[in-house]
Order: sequence, then structure tokens, then C-alpha cells
Amino acid sequence: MKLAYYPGCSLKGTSFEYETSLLKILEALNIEVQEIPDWNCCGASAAHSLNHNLSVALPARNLAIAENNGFEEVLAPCAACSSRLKTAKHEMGSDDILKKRISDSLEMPYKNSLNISNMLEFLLNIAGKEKIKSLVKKPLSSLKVASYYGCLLVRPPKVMKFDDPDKPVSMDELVALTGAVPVDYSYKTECCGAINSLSKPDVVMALTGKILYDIKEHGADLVVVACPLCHSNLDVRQREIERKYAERIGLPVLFITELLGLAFGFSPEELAIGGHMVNADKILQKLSN
Amino acid sequence: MEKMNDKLQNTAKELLESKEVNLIIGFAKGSNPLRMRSVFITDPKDAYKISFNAHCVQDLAVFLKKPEVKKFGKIGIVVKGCDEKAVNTLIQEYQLSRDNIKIIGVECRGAIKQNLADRGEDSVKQSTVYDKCLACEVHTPLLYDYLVESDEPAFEITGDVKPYAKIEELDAMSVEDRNMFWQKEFEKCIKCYACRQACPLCYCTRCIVEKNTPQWIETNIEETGNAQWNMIRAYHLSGRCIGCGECERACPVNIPLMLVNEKMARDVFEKFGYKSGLDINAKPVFGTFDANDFNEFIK
Amino acid sequence: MENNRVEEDDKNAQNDKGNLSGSGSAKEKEPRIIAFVCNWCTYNGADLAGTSRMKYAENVRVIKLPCTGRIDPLFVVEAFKKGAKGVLVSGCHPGDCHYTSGNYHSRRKYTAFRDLLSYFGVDTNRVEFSWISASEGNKWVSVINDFTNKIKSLPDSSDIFSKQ
Amino acid sequence: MKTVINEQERRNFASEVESKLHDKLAKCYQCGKCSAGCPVNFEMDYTPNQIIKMTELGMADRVLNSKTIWLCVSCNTCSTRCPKGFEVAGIMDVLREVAAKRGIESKTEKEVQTFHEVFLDNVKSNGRIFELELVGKYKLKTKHLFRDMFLAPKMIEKGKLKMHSDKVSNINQIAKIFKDFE
Amino acid sequence: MARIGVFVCWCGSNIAGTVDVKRVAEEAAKIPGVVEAVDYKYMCSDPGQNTLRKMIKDKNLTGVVLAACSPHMHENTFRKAAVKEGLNPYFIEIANIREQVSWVHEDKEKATAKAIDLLKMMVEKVKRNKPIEDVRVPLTKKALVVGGGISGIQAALDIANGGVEVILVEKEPSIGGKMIQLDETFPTLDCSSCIMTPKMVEVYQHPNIKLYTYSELEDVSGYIGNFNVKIKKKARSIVEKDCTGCGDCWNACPMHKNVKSEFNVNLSERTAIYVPFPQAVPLIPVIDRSVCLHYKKGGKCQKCYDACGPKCIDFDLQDEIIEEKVGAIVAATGYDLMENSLYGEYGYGQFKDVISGLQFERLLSASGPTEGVVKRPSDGKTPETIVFIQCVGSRDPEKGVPYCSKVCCMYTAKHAKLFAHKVHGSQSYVFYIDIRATSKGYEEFVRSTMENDGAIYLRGRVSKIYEDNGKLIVKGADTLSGNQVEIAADMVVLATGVIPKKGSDKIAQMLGISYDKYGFYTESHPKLRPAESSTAGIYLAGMAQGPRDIPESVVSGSAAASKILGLFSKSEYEVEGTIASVNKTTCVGCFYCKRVCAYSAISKEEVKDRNGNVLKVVANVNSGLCAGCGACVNACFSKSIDLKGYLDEQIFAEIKSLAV
Amino acid sequence: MEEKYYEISSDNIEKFINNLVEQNNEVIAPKDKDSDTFYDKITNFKDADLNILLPKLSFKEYLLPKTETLFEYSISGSSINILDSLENAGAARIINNGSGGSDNSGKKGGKKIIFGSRPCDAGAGPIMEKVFNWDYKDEFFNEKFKNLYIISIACVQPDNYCFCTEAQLSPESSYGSDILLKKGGSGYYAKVTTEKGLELINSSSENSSLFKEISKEAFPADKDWKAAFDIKKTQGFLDKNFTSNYFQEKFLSCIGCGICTYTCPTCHCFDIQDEGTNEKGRRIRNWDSCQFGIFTLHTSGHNPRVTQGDRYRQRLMHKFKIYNEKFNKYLCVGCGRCSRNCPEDIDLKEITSELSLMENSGEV
Repeated sequence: MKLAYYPGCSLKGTSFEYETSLLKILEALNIEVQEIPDWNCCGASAAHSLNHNLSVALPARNLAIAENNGFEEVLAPCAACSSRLKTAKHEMGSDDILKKRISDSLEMPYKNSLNISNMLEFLLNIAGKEKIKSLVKKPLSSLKVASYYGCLLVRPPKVMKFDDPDKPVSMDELVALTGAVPVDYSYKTECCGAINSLSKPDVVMALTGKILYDIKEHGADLVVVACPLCHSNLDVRQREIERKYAERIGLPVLFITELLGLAFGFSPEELAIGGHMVNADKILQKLSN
Repeated sequence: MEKMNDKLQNTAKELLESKEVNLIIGFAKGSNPLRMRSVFITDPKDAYKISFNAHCVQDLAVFLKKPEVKKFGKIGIVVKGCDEKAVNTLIQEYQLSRDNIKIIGVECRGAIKQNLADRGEDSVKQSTVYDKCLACEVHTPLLYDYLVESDEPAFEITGDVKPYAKIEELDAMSVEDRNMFWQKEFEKCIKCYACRQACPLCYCTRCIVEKNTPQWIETNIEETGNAQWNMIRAYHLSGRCIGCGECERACPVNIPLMLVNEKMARDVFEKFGYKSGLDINAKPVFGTFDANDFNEFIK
Repeated sequence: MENNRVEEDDKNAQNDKGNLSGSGSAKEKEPRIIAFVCNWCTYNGADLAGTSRMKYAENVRVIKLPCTGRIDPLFVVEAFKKGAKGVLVSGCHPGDCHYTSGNYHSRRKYTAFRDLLSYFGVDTNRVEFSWISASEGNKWVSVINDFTNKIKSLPDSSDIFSKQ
Repeated sequence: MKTVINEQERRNFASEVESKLHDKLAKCYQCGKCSAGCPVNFEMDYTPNQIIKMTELGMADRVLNSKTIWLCVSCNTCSTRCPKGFEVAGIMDVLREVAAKRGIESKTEKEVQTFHEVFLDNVKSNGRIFELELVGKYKLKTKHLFRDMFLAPKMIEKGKLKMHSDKVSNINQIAKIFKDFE
Repeated sequence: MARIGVFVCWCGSNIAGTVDVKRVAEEAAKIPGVVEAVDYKYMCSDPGQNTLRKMIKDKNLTGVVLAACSPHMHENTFRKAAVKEGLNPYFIEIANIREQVSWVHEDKEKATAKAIDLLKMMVEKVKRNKPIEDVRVPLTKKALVVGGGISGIQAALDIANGGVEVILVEKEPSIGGKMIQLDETFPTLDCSSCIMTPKMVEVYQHPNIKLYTYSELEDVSGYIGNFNVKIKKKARSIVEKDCTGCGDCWNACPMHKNVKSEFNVNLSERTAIYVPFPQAVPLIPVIDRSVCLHYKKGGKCQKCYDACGPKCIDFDLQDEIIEEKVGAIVAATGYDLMENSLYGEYGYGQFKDVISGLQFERLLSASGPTEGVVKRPSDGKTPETIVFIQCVGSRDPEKGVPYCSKVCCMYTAKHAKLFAHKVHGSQSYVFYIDIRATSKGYEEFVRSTMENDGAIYLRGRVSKIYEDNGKLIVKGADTLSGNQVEIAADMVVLATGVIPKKGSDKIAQMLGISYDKYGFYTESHPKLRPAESSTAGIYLAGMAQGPRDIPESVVSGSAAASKILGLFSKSEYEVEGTIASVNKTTCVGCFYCKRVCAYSAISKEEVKDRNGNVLKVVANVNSGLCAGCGACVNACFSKSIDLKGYLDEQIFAEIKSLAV
Repeated sequence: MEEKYYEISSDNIEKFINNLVEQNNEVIAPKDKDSDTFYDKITNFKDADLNILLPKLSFKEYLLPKTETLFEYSISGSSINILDSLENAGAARIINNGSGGSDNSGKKGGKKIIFGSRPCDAGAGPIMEKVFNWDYKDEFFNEKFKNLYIISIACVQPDNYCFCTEAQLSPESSYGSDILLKKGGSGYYAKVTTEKGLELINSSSENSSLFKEISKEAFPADKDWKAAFDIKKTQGFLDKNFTSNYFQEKFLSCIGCGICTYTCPTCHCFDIQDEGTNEKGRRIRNWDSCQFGIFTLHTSGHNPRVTQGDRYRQRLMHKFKIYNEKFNKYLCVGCGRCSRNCPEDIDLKEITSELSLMENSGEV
């Protein structure tokens, strides 16, 4: 099976750590992926907020290119991107006219045949638990890890078709594979404010704060995420939140791929963990003890 | 990979040798190189006779309704995807038990129209295959015990293909013009009932036309009797016809019967979301109902 | 062969004693409408129209059946063959079938059958379907009157089944 | 508040929204589960279920000028939990689109609207997001020049903000998509 | 050769005023087969009927057509008269020339022409009539009730009190159903078990009732009046006749903390040998073999046996199949509650203090795990704030069911009320979408919960429940004020929706009755025959038909009982002879007829040759079940099935007689 | 009658046919229709397609209509009127396969002329005539046969399914034709074997002038057509092997559609039916086929020909044994239509030849 890789804009920019760590663990898993040639932005929230058809057409271009290059499966590690790609596939699946319009506009035939996976889906379904488990060299048993799913990995269920939207378990399963202890808490799927990060920072901080403090309260050492946007809100804004609510948080926020990378025995540098705003030294220290 | 005919012959041979079936119905060479015909094999030694190519136009499922064939008990049958739907429908309608049939599905790449083959046509192309092949969704049969993959590539479809395009043309006509069209067609009918006999789903032991108290269908071979026969045939196949096209192929006077069958299949799908022959466990569309069925035409 | 049986009608015909023109077939210019109705609802509705002394067109001839589920679409064809200009099929409203589901089954069949008639070039204006309950005498009257007027407004049909 | 319902306007607006939404407004039975779970409800002027009802009643002005439609972050909590399977998040998209088409500028949530616009412009010209340009243009447009500025140095230090753009090479095709679907 | 007599009735001037009756009779006389046609002033009068009878006798008629009023008026009158002269009643046909001719038309010429047509149609029809005998079915005067909940119990008692033998089959070890699990009942707050237990005992002691508990229906065949029923009596491991119900055995059982009690909805534990609850009827324990150490560990443990005085424990007892013959059946299989765990957002199963309404019912009950003191399952503390959520699963087509479960509004109000009564100073919040309180005293009950007992009602749904510092944070909406609200609660009670009892579809298939897409049994007619199933001889009661409360369940049990007593009051069951029959020579066995039959009246029949080999399988009409609708005739492609009294041949003849 | 021979140019044959049309005759010829060819009325020589081997159906329906009214009745008052249909028999109701409308006109007084048929089709007429005049004289048939004039054209190249030579005719046989044309010379040579043929040629002075009489010797001799097998052997096999398994096995593939009989020029079974109401009606005869299960179904439910093997054997027996025993002629002209049209590719030539070989080798 030919696996396509759709990085999306964030992984090439603010969330370069995600891509770095992801490529590392794929290498370890011996899975080869190829970047979709000349991919474009999926349009994220802006497109569907302003122009429905465009919000389908933009991701569709990537899908069409992948399909015409003989790919059968697409990995979209960014939760927002995978959501947009899946939505586009869903919409075109139920709207033949739109599909034809898009295919005409792209001047490319399009069958809508690709399967799209987000990072968690990819790891669980394509890489497989067994294989992941076999690669764990340094079990992270000293760590208590909170999985934060956010919105777009599991919602809406009829489009995502993955995990339980209100009681998701997939990331916790992956955490457990690394030997770390998954932490249960209430706000696993609460929204962090997402795209309004820049435009409504106050709202975002209120939402993100609630999540972070809840995680803190449940005694986690760190948070793992599978979404650049969630990461950005939880990590980049953490200092600001601490200042606003005058209470320290100090929770490192790692991508799930980084956590797996650590368990696989990669060094923090190889995984670009130093790229985060919240310093992770404390937990790295805990690990090396 | 094993060649198609080898695999077919080996499968047939093994089935007969292991006594899993008592009879294999398949295709074999016919009266000329561009005609194939059915063959009935009971001896594993004869399995070599079985072959498959684009001239295998017949729907062998038609034989499953014959009492002489039923007598064999367990039967293996070679079917194309379209014909296999007939097997499904026969099972669905209790004419056949799933346990008594071994389905040897062949991946079909399209069948060449017989009238063209009779004039020497030997290549599978968009222009030489039956309309049903242009819209085929079952190149691989839906249900099978053994699948024999095709050696051939799929033929290429170019341009805007509209199978049975005449239907849309007829739909667009005035009711009077449609009346003229069909009257002209049905006047040709000689009431040989080949359409009925060739149909795998016309399995009644006594057809309604053979009932005379009351005389449902006029016996004459004139406008009225012919129209009634064609009406009843279409009506009884509504929601059941699986589109194998055998009726039309058999018709010695070239009545475009598939235009009727296909139209009814489309209407049934549009109104009830039902397609025939897909699922042996589905309730037939006219054996069930929904309280929210189409109601617009009723005052 | 079964078909060799001569139908009783025809034997009777030869024993006939008198003139039947009294039924008006010769004089009648009015279009004939045959109505196949359910015994439990529409037939009672028609009776109610009678007990209420409502007036309606004389064109309709009612054939009473136990349920719309019994009304074979081929009866409609037979009616046209025998010169009916219009055919009405009428039964119980959805959900009200005396036999739970006869009208639902019938509705399905007629949905397809109507399409078929129309496809074969029969003007479906000539086949009417209605749900008329036992209490809807007035609906019976308006359905009959409207249908009669509609039939009168249609040109003489030359469709497949109207040929003699 | 009193609203006089103009039947023609009501129908026009409701059916415009319904046709874009591919769903019926009447499906909503106003249980409020969407509003109950909405993470940003506390900032909204109307709850999501009110927006649905007001749309059904044709109160276009109020709906299209509401804060709610711009505050919605499309987290889909509402759509996921809706007992009637109504596309609550979807209607927000539709209303934003209608508002944008009608040229309505949000008075209160201009930033959100602007952000989306700037974002799409960025996609249109590069095919991908050039984050530095995106942020810069957004700040210029909204004149929030100094908000979040303290984050920038550290982000640059960490390598999070790239200094050059990585364009799609077949940019004409992107332009064509925008043209065909605008 | 047909000999038909025709009578044209004047009905005074009712017909004769508009229709030229003389001419109708003259024309009738010319129809082939008509031997005589007369007109008469009042056919329905005694002299009229005598004229009819005289002509049948004198002219040796084989059929009669009356042109008169609607057949719905006097068809029976004339049929009875004909029978007295030895003519089969179905050889009488009526042309309706009053309601459908003389009263609705004014033009005498046209009305007369129409009357002649109608008459001709009937003559042609009657010529082709075949003698039809009404079907008489013998009745086994014994009834079977499936399900020992309140509706089943009510049905069984009413039938038994009517002097008819009843067999009551219950799947669980005790009868009582869901009602016995309830605490108090709305709106009167009388104690459920106080009103239920006497009825249960009455069942047990009734001389006309044979009770099979811990038993299941295995197979049903036959038809009205003549059902053959197989009942599987599951092995209790107790010799019932010797058991005194003393309780020594279950007190001796070592498994006392290991098994969740079904009766207390997992809020307490039971032993492996147990009675579900102290008032169980019969008060005979049962060994749960899936957990009993004796069965699991190779027969070592027999503490119960040792403790048992009369030594009535027999570990080797086997399931028993009992065959019974009954004449009528009541299906009262009851209901289940929806899986709460469907709602991840409510955390049922995750948060111990999120419980179902039935669990709360057990917490309120004096016989419950807390002896009627409301305590949290998590820590045993008394909750001060409870949030009740209605419509969990009901009215939710996405995750649950679209229908309203009908009882939740009322039991939630009851819960809030009882909670207020039991815990002073407590507070309830109720999230609702609509309040449905439509029976006697219901609305007042709900209002009093709000006004007198202080429950706060919020109109909106809950989206999510979080746990925070030992509190349950309930995040909901109040759509009336337009606000999102959060309530910190000690406990949350979910009013989960009602669904048909698991396995009730299998029972329905066994009985050959129909059910809707949710699994609720469908009535023969939703308004006029609500106690009957579509299959003759099988009646319905209780929640198996759909959501309903206790009074309605009791009424439906009594209704089913009265139908059965009515049926059994005759010596034989009579079915009109106008039923379908199959031409087995031409039937090809596609069974479309079976598919469309709403009465399960069509079965498969094997046609065999002399050596017993099956030649083919054909349709067979069970005359006891056939209602004569004719849907099967329409479904038959080869026209191998026909409806007596409305033969295809007759209908064609009617149409043909109108040929122009 | 003494045979006469003529020569006629291509132009003149066209004139001749067009003259016949103008002389109030109904001329029927092979005509294109639905990408096939059927016998149909032509109004001009150019309508005829003379290049094809054989039209899809034979012209049997002009002798034995698909449905033929025998009499009609109507009842008026106390009198019953019976209308004998025989007087119309010559122009009985015929629905032409090509003309697309019922044609009751049947030009009173005109002739029906088949033009361009092949010797096999032409040969069917006299073969059928025997059975319709064996004991009962079927006037309906005879009227039409008398009024049917047949101008056939000899075949040059038979196809795989043809076996007229084996069926004791030949591609150049004049049996059954009133005029047989052979291509050659300036157009055609004509052989006239009947008075009816002469009648056509002499139907007007212009017509007779178109034909140039030649000597018998000048008329091109027939080729030496060789039979591939001996049909007598086929008959021999059938004589002895009524119960042979051959029939049961061979015709497992027969679906009983009856196309072979309906398209056969010599199959002539019919079924008599009544249609009507109390007021009026008619008695008709319709085409029927021995290949149908109910053809021999008794009222008791018993059927002497249970399997399709039994039925096809009957067809073979009738054609190659029974008929020959009675009339010393085979009930088959070897046109091959049954094989060409069979949807299951059952080939009569193959079968007759197989049977003949089996008779040779003594195989059963």
C-alpha cells in the first residue's frame, strides 16, 4: 500500500516538532510515507466559515493529487487537516454534483477512493499496537500522562468515524503502550478555543485554562496531544494563562509522537522537544532517573 | 497467476470429484467460434470443456428453474456478476436453497452483443458490449463460493456514456408519443414467450397467460393481446428484474424489452431505494412496505 | 390444453333471449368510470353520500372488494380494455386499513404500476387513486365529480389498452 | 423584544439557510443540548438553539449580526451530541457564509471575521499558510499591533516562526479553485 | 347452468322514485342465466322475504341477485332467508341501487341505466359464485399468558376468575415484573409492593392458574383455538414441592458478596442460590449455575445442600420441556430500559453517582439495598443536591429512540418529590424538554413537586457531566432564560427510555405476530382493536405494545382477558368462509403471499410423492387465521391463490359485463 | 405445366416489381428494420433488401396468420349473428412486422406477391399445403395459398446454419416458387414453373415485354450441391431410438422458448380460442408451439412430454420421421432459422448431422 503524507501548514511551521518526531517514529516503525506532491493548505476553519464549497475544494485538490499518484491511504497528522480532508471526502461522497464540479475545476479525474487517517488512527490501525509495543525500549512507567483529544479528532462522529466522541480511549491506549500511566480527567474533549486563538485570546485562555488546571488537579506530569492547534493553545499560551489566573501550571505539552519517540529510545533532541515553550526538562529528568 | 479457463476447469473438476455437486453448468464452445453455449457437466473428465470469454452472453441461472436440472440436487454454476444477481433473487424467492448451489463467479469484463458477434465482431469495446455492461457495478459477482478472476483488462469508457439512453428520451416524450412508440414495438410481438422462457426469474410453473378463468391476458397475437402480455411481463418483473438482458437478446423480433425493465428498476430505486438481486436476505420490494412510502399520487 | 376451454360467457351468449341494449351502451355517450373500492371505507363513504342524499355524476360503476390490497393492477387494465374511460381505486387512509397493511401493499404496487402505465403511453389522468374513509361521503362526491369532469375534458384515448 | 414576522422574508431566509445546510430547521425541537455543551456559549449573545429558532422565524438581521456566529469555533460538540442529528455547527458555517456574502461586517467580532479573511487571502496567494505574513497582516488590519507581541521573540528563538514562505508551485490551480468557487 | 332469480326492490319511493324499477326487472330478465326477474315494494319485509324464498324453491334457483339498498343494510337478512331454503348464503348478491343510485342521482333515465349495469354486474358475479362454507374451528379453552408482570398477572387473574384455565409463563425466578421493583407509584404514592404482592400471591394460589416461573417459551405452532405450546422450564436445582422457602440455603452460600443483584439493579449483591427478593412468588430459590461454586469447581461446594432441612436441593436437575395445548395467548413480555452507557457525556458507569431511574427507585424502596435511605453509591453519604435528567434515550433519534417513553416525566416528578420528603433541606433540579402529564391527577402531581416540594425545573438538556472534587458538575442549558447553567450535584439520576424487552422479537416470531421497527408489538388495529395482535387468537398487553403506565397496563391486561373470555364463551370459533385458497398444482412456492399476509395465515407445505419424497413446497392457507383481505391474491404472479367470494373470475366477469 | 425460361435485365426487374405494386397487388419483400431484415410490404422495388441471406422470420404468417379469426358473433335482440370470416380469409388481418400498423386493407381483388424469398422459404408453401389438405380441407389456408404468388431468388452462398441441400431442396431449387430468379446475364434469368408465375408475367403487356424468353439450355444449370450428411440416416436413427438418452442430455440446454417453431417456415401448430363478451365475440386461432410445457398438458395434470428433451425430440420426430412417413417429404426446408435464432445456440444442422452419424456408427 502506498502511503501519502499530508503535513499541512503547521507541521512545516509552528509545530515543526510534531513533524520531526513523527518522521522519527515512522522510521522506527519502518513505515514509508511520501509527501503529497505540491500539496496546498486545507483551508482550515477559515474556508468553511466563509465558503462551504471552497472548504471542500481546497482539501479535495490534495486528495485528487494523491489519488492520481496511486496512493490509497493518507496520513494527516494535524487534527484540523484530517478533519477537513475527511469532511471533504464525506461531502463529495454524498454530493455527486459538487464532486463533479470540483473534479472539473481541478481538471483531474477524482473517484473519492482514499482512506484518510489522523495520527491516532494511523498509529493504531496501520502501524498496529503490537508493533508499537515491540519497539518500546524505555518504558515511561514513571510518568503520569493526560491525553488531551480536543474536538476535531473525534467529532463529528459521522464524518470522523473514529473512537467514541464522548469517551475516547485511543490516545490513552497509546500512552499505556509506552508504559506511562494514563490519567483520567474530565475535560478530554472540551474545546481549547482553537482557531480563535489570535482573534479572541481571552476566550481561548479561559477555555484552555480550565483544561490545564483540571489536568494539573488530576496529578498528571504532562499532557499529550495530536493536534498542532491544541498544542499551540496549551503550550504557547500557558505562561500567559498562569499570569492571568495567578496560579502556576508548569505542564509540558508533548505531541503523542514525541512521547512514543521517548519510549522508543530517541533522544529529546532527535524529537525536537526543546522546541516547546513550556520547558520539559523536569519530566526528562524524571525519566533518566 | 492461474489462467481463467484453467481455474474454471480445475474448480469444476474438484467440485465434481469431491461430489460437492452433481452437476456443473458452465459455458463451452458453440456452433461457431464467436458463439458460446451452455454445457452441463457431470463427469469430472469433461471439465475441460468449460471456458469463458466475452461471447458468454447467456445467463445460465435460467437453467436453475428447469425441473430437469433441479433433479441433479446440488449444482455448481458459472455466473457473471449480472447473472449472479439472478441466483440471489432465486434464493431470496425460495426457488433455490443456498446450500444446494455452488456459485463459481467469474469476473466479467463485458459481453459482446450477439448480433454483432454474428457479424464477426470479436473485441470488447464500449461500442460492442451490451448496455448493461456499460453501467455494470458487478464485474466481480456479489456472492460466490469460488471467484475466477479475469485475465483481461477492463474496456475503456470514454465520453459521457449513458446506458439505455432511450429511456430518458422516452421520458421526455409526450404520453401520446410514448404510446405510439410502444404500440409499434408491441405490434411486432409474435407471442413466442421467448422473453419469458429466457428470463431466469420467470419461474412460474403456470404462467398467468396460461390461466383462462379468468382470461387475464387476451390470447390473440394482435395489438391488445401483445400489449397486455408485455405489460404483465414488465409488471411482474418490476423490482425483481436483475438486468441480465436475456429477454431482449432472445426476442426474435427485436423488441427493446430492457428499456422497460431498466425503467422500472430505476423507478423502483427512486421510489423505494431498492435494487434487486443484491442481497439474498433482503425483503423483495413488493413483498413489504413502508408506512412512509411515496403517496403523492393519491388524493 | 387448458386454453381450449370455451368460456361460459360465450356459451351463454348463444343462449341469449333478449336485447341488452337497455343497459344503455348504445345510447350512452357519457364516459364510463369503473371504481374498485374497499368494502370497509370507501364503499361505506359512498353509502354515506347516499344516506346524506348528496348528488354526483352517474358515470361511476362501483366494484366492491374486501380491501385495496385485493385490487390487482391488472383489473385496471381489464377495465380499460372493456371500454372504461377512467378507473378509480379507492381505499382506507394510511394507518386505517381494516386488514392492517393492505392499503400499504397496494400503494407500493400502484406506485410502480402507474409509472409503467405512463411509460407505455397511458395517460395516468385516467387512473385515479384516493383514500376515502367511511365518514367521507363528501369526499367521495367530490372525487367522483372531479374525476368525471377530468375524464370528460380529456381527448379520446388511443392508448394500448383502449383498443378494441 | 418584539418581532413582527414577515412571512415572505421568513420563508426566503429560512429556505436559503436550509438549502445550503441540506437540513430542515424544523428538525430542531429546542432541547438546548447544543447550548448546554457549547464551550464558548458564555461569550455569545444568543445561544445556539436561539439562533436556530430565530433563523426559522426569519430574523435575518439579528442572526447575521450576532456575536454567536463568529464566536463559534466549530468544535462540533453541539452536532455530536444533538439528539436530532441536526447540523448545529453546520448552520453557523452557513450563517457566516451568508453574512459574508451579504457584506455584513460584524460589529463586535470583527477580529474573527478579519482573521478568516486574512487567512483565506494567505491561502489564495501562497497556496499554503505563511504564518508570519498571516499574523502580520492580521495585526495590521485589526490594529491590534501589540497584542501577543511578547510571544514572538521566544517563538522565533524556538524556530517556530519561519521567515520565508513555502509556496505551492502550481499556484494557478489554487487561483482557479478560488475563482470557480467564489 | 346457472338459474338466477332477480328481485328489484322499490323501497317504497326511495328507489322507485328515481329508478324505473319495472324496466330494470325487464332488462334483468334478458340476461343469460336469469330465469325470472320481478320487482317488489319492500323486499326486506316479511312478505318480500317470502317471495324470495318461494322463488328459490319453485324455480330451483342457483343464485339470487337483489337490486336494493346497500349490502351493508340487508345482505345478512337475505342470506338468512336463502339459507332457510337450502341455498348457500354466498349465492345472494346485492346490487346497491339505493345508496349508490336512487339517492345520489336525479336523472331517471341515467339512474335507471346505472341500476341495470349494477344489476348485470351482480348477475355475472353470482353466476360464478362457488358455495362457501364458514370455517368452524374447535376451541381448546385454556389460555397462555407470556410474562408475569402487572399486565400479565392482571390478564391471568381475570381469565382465571372467568372460570378458564390459565398457564402463566415467566422468565425470571419470580413473577412481579418491573412493578415490584418500584417504590411508590404516581400520582397517589401508594406503595407498589403493597398493592402488587397480594396479586402475586393470588396468582400463586389460584386453582385455575398454572404458574411456570424461571421458564421460557420454546415453540408455538397451530392457530386460534388450537395452539401447541412448548415451555422450557429451566432447572432451578431445587425440588420445588419440598422447598419451604426458609432461607437456610442462601444464608449458607459462600458467594454472598460476589454477584450483583438484578432486582436491585446492581446496587447490592446476592448469593449464588437466591430468591430475587424476599416477597418473591414462588418463594423458592434458584441456583445461578453460572456463578455457583458447585458447578464451577466440580461439585466440591454443597454448603446449601448441607444447610437444607428437607434436602430439596438437587444439583442434577435438568431443564424440562413441557407441552401444553391452549386456545388463546396473551403476549405481555414487558420492557427494558435503555443502556445508559450509550451516553458517554453523562458518564454512566464511569461516575458511580450517576444512576438510572430504576436504581433510584431501589434506593428509595424500604426493601432496597439502603432500606429506603437515600445514599450515594460512591460513598454512602446522603446527597443534598440531585439533578434529574429526563429524555435520556427517549426522543433522541440519533443515539436512542425517537418516541416518548411516556412514564419518565411522571416518575421523575415522583423521584424529586420523594427525595424532598426523605431528605430535608435537599434540592432537586430537573432538566426536561416538555412535561407530559396527561392522565388523571398527573398535572397536579407535577405542579405539587415544583410548588410544594421545591424541585427546580429547567427547560433544557444536559450536555455533559464532569466530576470535580467529589461533586458532579452538570453542564446544561436553561432555554427559557437562554443561559448555559452548571449545577454541582451530589448525584445524577437519568430517566432512561423504555425499549421492548430483550428477546421479545423472538417471542413475536414464535407467535407469528408483527412488531414495529423498535420491537413493540403492533395491534391489529391501533384504535379499534388495540388488545388484539394481527394474528387471530393472540392478544397483547402491557409495555410490550409500547410505553404506558401502570393503570394502562392493568387495563390492557383486563382487555386481553375479556377478549379471551369472549372468544371462549362460544363452543366453536367461526370464521367467515370468504378466505383465500391455494391452487397447489400451480403454486410455485415464491411465498410473496406469505410476505404480504398480515395474519401469518400462510405457511409452507411440502408436496410429496407416494414415496414421501418432497416434490415441491407450496403455500397453504390456515383457515383459522385468514381474515380474507386478499392481499395474497394480488401478490401471486401465477394467480395460484384466490379469494372465495371475490374470485378473480368474478371480478373479471363484473368488468366484462360493463363492456361497451 | 411446361416450364418456361426467360432473361430479364436489372432495370426491368425493377420495373416489373413496381408495375406489380401499381397493379393493386400487395408486394412483400425482405426489408430492413431495426438493424435486421423482415418480410414486409414494399411500395417500391428499392425498399427490398435482396442482398441478405434470409429475413429473420419466414413469410409463414401470410399463409397462417399469427392470429386468424374463424368467425365472429354478435347478439342483437333475440337474434344471434354469425359472421363467417372465410370470405375475408385471403386478406385476413395481418400485422406486418415492418409496417407497424394493423393492415386490414388487403387490397380486394389484388394478389399477394412475395418477392425475393429464398428457395427454402418458397419450399415451405407446398409442404404446409399437404397438412392443411390431408383430410380436412382448410379453406382459410387454401384461400390464402391460392392468392399468394412467390418470386424467389436462388442463393449463391449458404451459411453455416443452412442445410437445404440435406433437407432435399437446394439453394437453387424452384420447388414452391412460381418464378425462380437466378442472378446472371444482364440481371436475372427466370424459371417459371407454374401458371401463377405466367399470370404474373402476363399481367400486362408491358410486363410481358420486360421478359425475354430463352431456351431451357440457355438457363444456367444448377451447381452440384453436395449434402454433408444423409438425412435418411437421421430418420433411421429416429425410427429406432425414441428412448435414447441423447435427447434428454442434448436438450438440457433448451429453455423451451419456442423461437425455433415460431420462426420456422414449416411449423404450423395452432391453438383455437374464443374471445368476447355477452354481446359480441369471435373465435380465433393463434400460433402455438410444441416446445411449450402446456402444449400437451392434459386436464388431469398428466403431461406425456414432461421434459424439454421430450419436446424437442417431438419436434425432430415430426419433422424428420412422422411427416415423411405420411407425405414422403421432410417438414423442414433447411433454412437454419431455428439455429440462427436460438438464444441457447442449439443448432439443428449439427443435431441432424450428429444423429445421422450415430445411425451410421450404430451408436445409441
